[in-house]
Amino acid sequence: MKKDILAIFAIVLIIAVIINGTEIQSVEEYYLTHIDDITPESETVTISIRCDAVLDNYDDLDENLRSEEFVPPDGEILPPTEYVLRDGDSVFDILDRAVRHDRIQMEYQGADKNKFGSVYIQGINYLYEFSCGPLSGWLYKVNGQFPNYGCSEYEPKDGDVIEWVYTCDLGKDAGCGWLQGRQGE
Amino acid sequence: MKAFDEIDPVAAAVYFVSVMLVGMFISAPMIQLFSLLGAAAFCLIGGRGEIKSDLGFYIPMFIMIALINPLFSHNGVTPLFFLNGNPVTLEAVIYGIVLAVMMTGILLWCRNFTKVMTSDKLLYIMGRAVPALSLTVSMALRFVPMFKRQMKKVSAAQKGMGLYSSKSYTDRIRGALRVFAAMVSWSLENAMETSCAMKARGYGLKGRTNFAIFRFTLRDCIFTVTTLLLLAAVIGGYALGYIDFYYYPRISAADINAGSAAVYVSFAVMAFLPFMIEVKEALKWKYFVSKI
Amino acid sequence: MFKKLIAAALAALFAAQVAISAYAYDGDIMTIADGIVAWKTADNGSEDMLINDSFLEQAGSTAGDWYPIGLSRLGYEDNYGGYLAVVTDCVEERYAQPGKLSAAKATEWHRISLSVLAAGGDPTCLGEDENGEPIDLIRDGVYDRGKTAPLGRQGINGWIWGLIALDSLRYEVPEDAFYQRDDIITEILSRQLADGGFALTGDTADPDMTAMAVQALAPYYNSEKVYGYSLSQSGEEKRCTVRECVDKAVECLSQLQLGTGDLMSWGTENSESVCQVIVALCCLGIDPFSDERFIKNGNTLMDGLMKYHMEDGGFVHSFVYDPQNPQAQPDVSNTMSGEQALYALAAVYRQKNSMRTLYDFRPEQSEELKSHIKTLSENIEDLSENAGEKEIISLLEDYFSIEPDERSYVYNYAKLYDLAKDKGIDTDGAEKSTEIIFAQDNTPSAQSEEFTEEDKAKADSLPQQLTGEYYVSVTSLLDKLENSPDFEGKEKYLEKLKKAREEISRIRAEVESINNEITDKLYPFEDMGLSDRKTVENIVKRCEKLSDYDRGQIKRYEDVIKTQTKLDNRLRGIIIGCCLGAAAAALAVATIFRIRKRRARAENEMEQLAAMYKDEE
Amino acid sequence: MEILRIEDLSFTYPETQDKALDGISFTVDKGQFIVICGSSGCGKTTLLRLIKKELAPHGEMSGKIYIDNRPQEELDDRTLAADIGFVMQNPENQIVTDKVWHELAFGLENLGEQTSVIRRRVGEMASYFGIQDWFRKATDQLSGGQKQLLNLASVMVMQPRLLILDEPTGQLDPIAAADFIATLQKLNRELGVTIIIAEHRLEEVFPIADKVIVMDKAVISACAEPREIAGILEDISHGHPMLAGLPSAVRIFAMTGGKGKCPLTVREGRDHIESNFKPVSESKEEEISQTVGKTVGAELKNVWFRYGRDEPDILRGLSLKAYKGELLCILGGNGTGKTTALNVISGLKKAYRGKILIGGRKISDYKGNSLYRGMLALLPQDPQTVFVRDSVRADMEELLADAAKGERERLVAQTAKKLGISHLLDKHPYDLSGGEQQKCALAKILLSQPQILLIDEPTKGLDAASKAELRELLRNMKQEGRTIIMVTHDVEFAAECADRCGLFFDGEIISEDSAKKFFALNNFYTTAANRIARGVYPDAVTCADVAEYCKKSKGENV
Repeated sequence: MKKDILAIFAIVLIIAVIINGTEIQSVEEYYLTHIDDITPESETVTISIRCDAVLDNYDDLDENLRSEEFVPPDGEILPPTEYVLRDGDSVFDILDRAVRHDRIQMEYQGADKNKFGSVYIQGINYLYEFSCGPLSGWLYKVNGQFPNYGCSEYEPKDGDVIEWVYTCDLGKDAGCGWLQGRQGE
Repeated sequence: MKAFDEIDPVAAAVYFVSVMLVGMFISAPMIQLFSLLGAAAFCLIGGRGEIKSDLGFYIPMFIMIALINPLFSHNGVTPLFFLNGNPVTLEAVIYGIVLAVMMTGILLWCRNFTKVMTSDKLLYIMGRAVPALSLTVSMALRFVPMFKRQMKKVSAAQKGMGLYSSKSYTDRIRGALRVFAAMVSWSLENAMETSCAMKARGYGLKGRTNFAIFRFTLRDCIFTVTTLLLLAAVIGGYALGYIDFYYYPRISAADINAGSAAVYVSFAVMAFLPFMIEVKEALKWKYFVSKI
Repeated sequence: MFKKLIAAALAALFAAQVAISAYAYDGDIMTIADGIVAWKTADNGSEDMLINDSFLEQAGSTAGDWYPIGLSRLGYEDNYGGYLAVVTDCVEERYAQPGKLSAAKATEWHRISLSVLAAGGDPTCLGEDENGEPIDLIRDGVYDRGKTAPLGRQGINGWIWGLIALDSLRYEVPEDAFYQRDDIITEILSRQLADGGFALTGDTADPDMTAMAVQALAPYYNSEKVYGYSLSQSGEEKRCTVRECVDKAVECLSQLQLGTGDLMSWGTENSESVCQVIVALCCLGIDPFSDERFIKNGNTLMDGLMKYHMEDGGFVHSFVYDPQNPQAQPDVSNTMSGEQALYALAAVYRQKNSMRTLYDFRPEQSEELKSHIKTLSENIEDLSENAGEKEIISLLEDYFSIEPDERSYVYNYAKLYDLAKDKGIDTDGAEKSTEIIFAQDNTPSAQSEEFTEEDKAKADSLPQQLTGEYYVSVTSLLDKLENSPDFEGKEKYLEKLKKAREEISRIRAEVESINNEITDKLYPFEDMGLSDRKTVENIVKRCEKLSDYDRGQIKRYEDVIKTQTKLDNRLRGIIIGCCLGAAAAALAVATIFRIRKRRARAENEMEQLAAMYKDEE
Repeated sequence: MEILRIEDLSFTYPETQDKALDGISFTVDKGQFIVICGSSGCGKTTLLRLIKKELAPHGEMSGKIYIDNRPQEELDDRTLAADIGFVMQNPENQIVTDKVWHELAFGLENLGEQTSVIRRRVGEMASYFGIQDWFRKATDQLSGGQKQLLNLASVMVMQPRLLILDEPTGQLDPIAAADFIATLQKLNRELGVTIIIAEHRLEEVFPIADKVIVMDKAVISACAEPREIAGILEDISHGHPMLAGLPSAVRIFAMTGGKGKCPLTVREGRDHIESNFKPVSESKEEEISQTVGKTVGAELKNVWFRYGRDEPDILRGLSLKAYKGELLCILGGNGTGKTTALNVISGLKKAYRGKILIGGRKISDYKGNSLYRGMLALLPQDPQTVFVRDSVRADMEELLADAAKGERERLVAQTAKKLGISHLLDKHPYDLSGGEQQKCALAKILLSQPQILLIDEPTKGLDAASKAELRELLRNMKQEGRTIIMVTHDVEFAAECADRCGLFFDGEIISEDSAKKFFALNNFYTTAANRIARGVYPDAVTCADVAEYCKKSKGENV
């Protein structure tokens, strides 16, 4: 009986995997197929990823992350870099291309899997939400402003400067005010 | 599992809860390994044949848990390959294996628990906490098999009259409903009589006590104290960070020092305690037999 | 891509005009020229010579042929041998095709003839065609062009450049030729517009085309021959000498010059038109920087040209962006502007140094002849309105003493002739003597070069596995070897190099065919499906056989690899999915079977038991 | 020393006119063994329940109950609960907990005894009752006899001085019942526990009773020593219904108009017969074979059955023939597989070997439900299981779902009339007495017009009167040409109604004969009447037979 339940569970799992897709790529293949040529012709945006807040709250940081490997001493995970802006690109698309191009680890939750209806960035460079205190997580700025949109809904314009910053205090330390209002969401 | 069966339910429960607590919440690989081995040793001494057939369950389950984790967790610095654009990392695989060890260990402990802690033992523990509940459960345990048997009888009786046994499903469902409804009446009827019997025997008088056939002996006391001391050692060591271990994003190097070794040894002793008791009893018996 | 290049080249070619300025020194001119060469050299990715291997990839095209002409005419040392070898090979290759160099454009022959001459080759004997006959570009491209297609099929520029090519070495036209020289001249003259200019289409003069016509007609400026023709524009019957027509054209160019010194072609102010005008004036012996007709608001043609000079040394096509010509960015140095500026400067440079005109590739005149012409020109220049008859006659005699084919260098002969006419002096002789100005064939003798030890070492060091990278060196080595005097082991080298060339040709053909296949079958990459997997795999397999260099020549090779990986992944995904599905199905079946078996076990066992006793009575 | 005195006790149930008890008065002395008997519905249970205050039904009560000379209501609950033990008929329903040891301790827990006290008393009682072997077992795994014994023990552990039992052997087989009664006797004799027991089966209790109270419709019609009862009853009315329920010895004594000391046991009865009557010289005319010329209704040939492949055989080559219009009775010990045999014949279980012919056709040839359509029906041991609806009528109509409404009503009414249950049709099946349930169940089954009727243990818990009615019904059905196969422990009943009897033992029928012959030839497994009279009249099987022989012998002697 136990075995049957296990078998049914296994079947369900396999079906879920099949539905999700079974495209397996080696690491080389993955990066090969995801390399993006940056050509100078078209529109571009600048993107950077920083985690300065972690440096200020190092004591709150999970012990397993207390290494320069995961938190660069200058807080700079990705220096400001120019990327091509294609038609319909969202901030998430740019981030996705940038981290792939620079081989930075990133994990996210698809738009269908969370309540915001937008892609939710769980972690970049092994720094996850709640990795540095209960109010920590990733936020993004466009031209110094924190847009009140999910990153897969915001479409930047030519020449925009996107900054991904890690907050340890629900955005307060990064100068973002509105997020406190959404606390508990 | 003869010797361990004799241990007082409370002592046994304290032991199981302690082991499972550590096994569930401390994910250091050594702890998990000892937990699994201890549980397996316990099982083995219980009955070889059963373990053999159960392997068919535990091994696939182990593999499945180990596989599921990397499918959902993409953290970790060593991608092995990418599945649908998500990395499957070495760390996640290893953590999956540790999780599988943990789950298998816990399941085996649960299996041991149910084997040792028979319903009356559980009832005994429950009765000490909530007396009314213990009686209710006991009555339920009495009632369920009776209900089943009566239901079989009613079904057979109906079939013997040729009712509700044609091939049509509606007829069968109707029959099942009828039988069930009859069973409800029967249960009420039966409950009435039972309650009469209970009243006749003084149920409802004030100052009801709870009787148990178990006795907390000195041996049980020693066993419980040992368990708690070992648990304290493990939890203390854990709180002091002797056995800190991380899987994400990079697996931390195993750091064996005096402190961690002490914790590991404590837990190993703890996990193998029932096994040791059994072995000791078996040896004693052999010795005893040889003297005759 | 190739078509676009041609179109751009043509657009730039239709332009010309003239002016005067202070740019009278070689130094200045050479500095500007150096700038262009340096820019283009850098653009080619070369470190020493402009003509490097990457440049030679374009040999035989507009972008690849004009620089050798400019360089050579300015006297730059460069890899002409390499160019010649490659262009020869290119022509041989193209001759194997039905349209040969081009089905419609005779100018292909003309441009290549000029560049071959510039590089020191012989356009009348350039390699061999399929039948082993030597290729004669002048015959096939000019006087016998009409046997395959009219010279002017592409427009007036076919006639113009045909004439320029024909006169580059004053080639003799055989009597049985399809076109005689005068036929060509007449064709050009008949296309003159009412305003004196010329144009590819339309009624208004285009500076480029007008300047080119002047360049073609310049050698006949001193001819007294009167051509009878009817204007193609109006149908009006005309009898004119070349000089009358050229004068009108020059006047037209002067009119077209803008206040800034440059001109406007097809509605765009651009650098190329200025260049063409400068070349045209130089061909007539007019100083483009001092002639008053070409100074506007104090701006000379040189000022007009320098407007387009860029900081990096190159020239820009125009400051106005033309959406029709997207390759010419308004702020980036342009290959075509550079090449035209370069040969315009060459024309000026040659004029200053009393050398032959830009398109006159005959050996330079002897110092003796030069001083003779110089003296004669000065004398004519000094001649006053009331000069004595005797003086005029003696000067005429002096003029006639010059070989007929050199007389065109006496640029102010017209003044002498006009005076003589005024004085009633008989000029019949003059008219007669200029009828045939080209008597001798100036075909240069094939150079015979030594196949040096260095070359031998080069040939020996060719790797076993040849790649397209060696195309240029093998071709030039082979060329050199073929022209070199016999030496011991020549046969061996010849065999080896020929083999090498064959191999390289095969590789190049392969590269080309792969490229074609990619273009045909794999565009756009995003739409590739599993059905294309075989194709992609095949292409990748073929590419993998190539050397790294040749693979570099494959268009979007990385995309091909990406596509292959993607398709492989997809296929693998499907296979894994199927396996998993099968596993799930098997598991499901097994589970159901198990459950049913377990459910029915007791029954089954009893049935088996019953079966044992079934037949019992 | 009296322990219980009842004075003028009357009781009326709510919303009923008739009194359930009317002026009951009697006293019970300490250490007495009192038997109360009476046909069902006579008020026995009401009386017993009123004595046990906790179980007293709601209703209007008058009169007094004194316990130890103190009015019942003055006693505190604790004393009452401990001092008066009560055991009911159904062994199943009285068990409260899941473990035997817990069940034993339950009463003492309620009294708030300390663990050490409980441990000792439970241990004592378990040893006394021989429970120690199954002390740690789950109550569910016990046999019926064990269950009832456990009920008794778990009451006894509270050390009652008065033990009340309401038909405690009703659901037990004769051997378990005898055991139970023996235990009671032991308790009474060794511990001096006062016992009041209501019973239908008087064969065992009668001889050990100190006093027998006969109740008849809410009043006590006799209250005397057992030996006097028959005389008293005979005096009240000739053929008093209760007479039929008395032990055979008493009945024979009464029927033969015996004078003097009434025999109570078989031994005494035999002495009475042997000393008073002479054997009859000519025996009854030889019976012709009953089976000749009759059609076979159901036949089993060498049938083997087991529950699972690796289980032991239950039926081992069972062969039997049941003819039309005949009642075949299968007798046998407990757990020998009689019920299984019925299940196999009825098609509920499949034999793996051998042949079963129902109405001449192989049982496997009946597809689907056809076997149960006018061919065969099984009346199970527990008539309650037959009912699934709220009223007897609805339950009966359930079987006629296919018929039109009018037809259905007609058939129900007709059958009900035939079985004399018309007044019960609208009652809830569970509200009926055991005998009524049995009749209604039979009525329901008869609606399918079965040619072959299989009846399992129909006399369980029935009083003599109900048995007599049932016998009558069975006789009628026989006459209608049905085949009846009945399985029973009840030797007396079998002797009275069976045409042929078979002794089922070790999976097969080892002896089969006409009822008379069967019992006459059996030495042990035979009726009490036969045992009493066999020395003189070996052919006499029932009390009536004996009485007849006696009369004959008297006639001969006279």
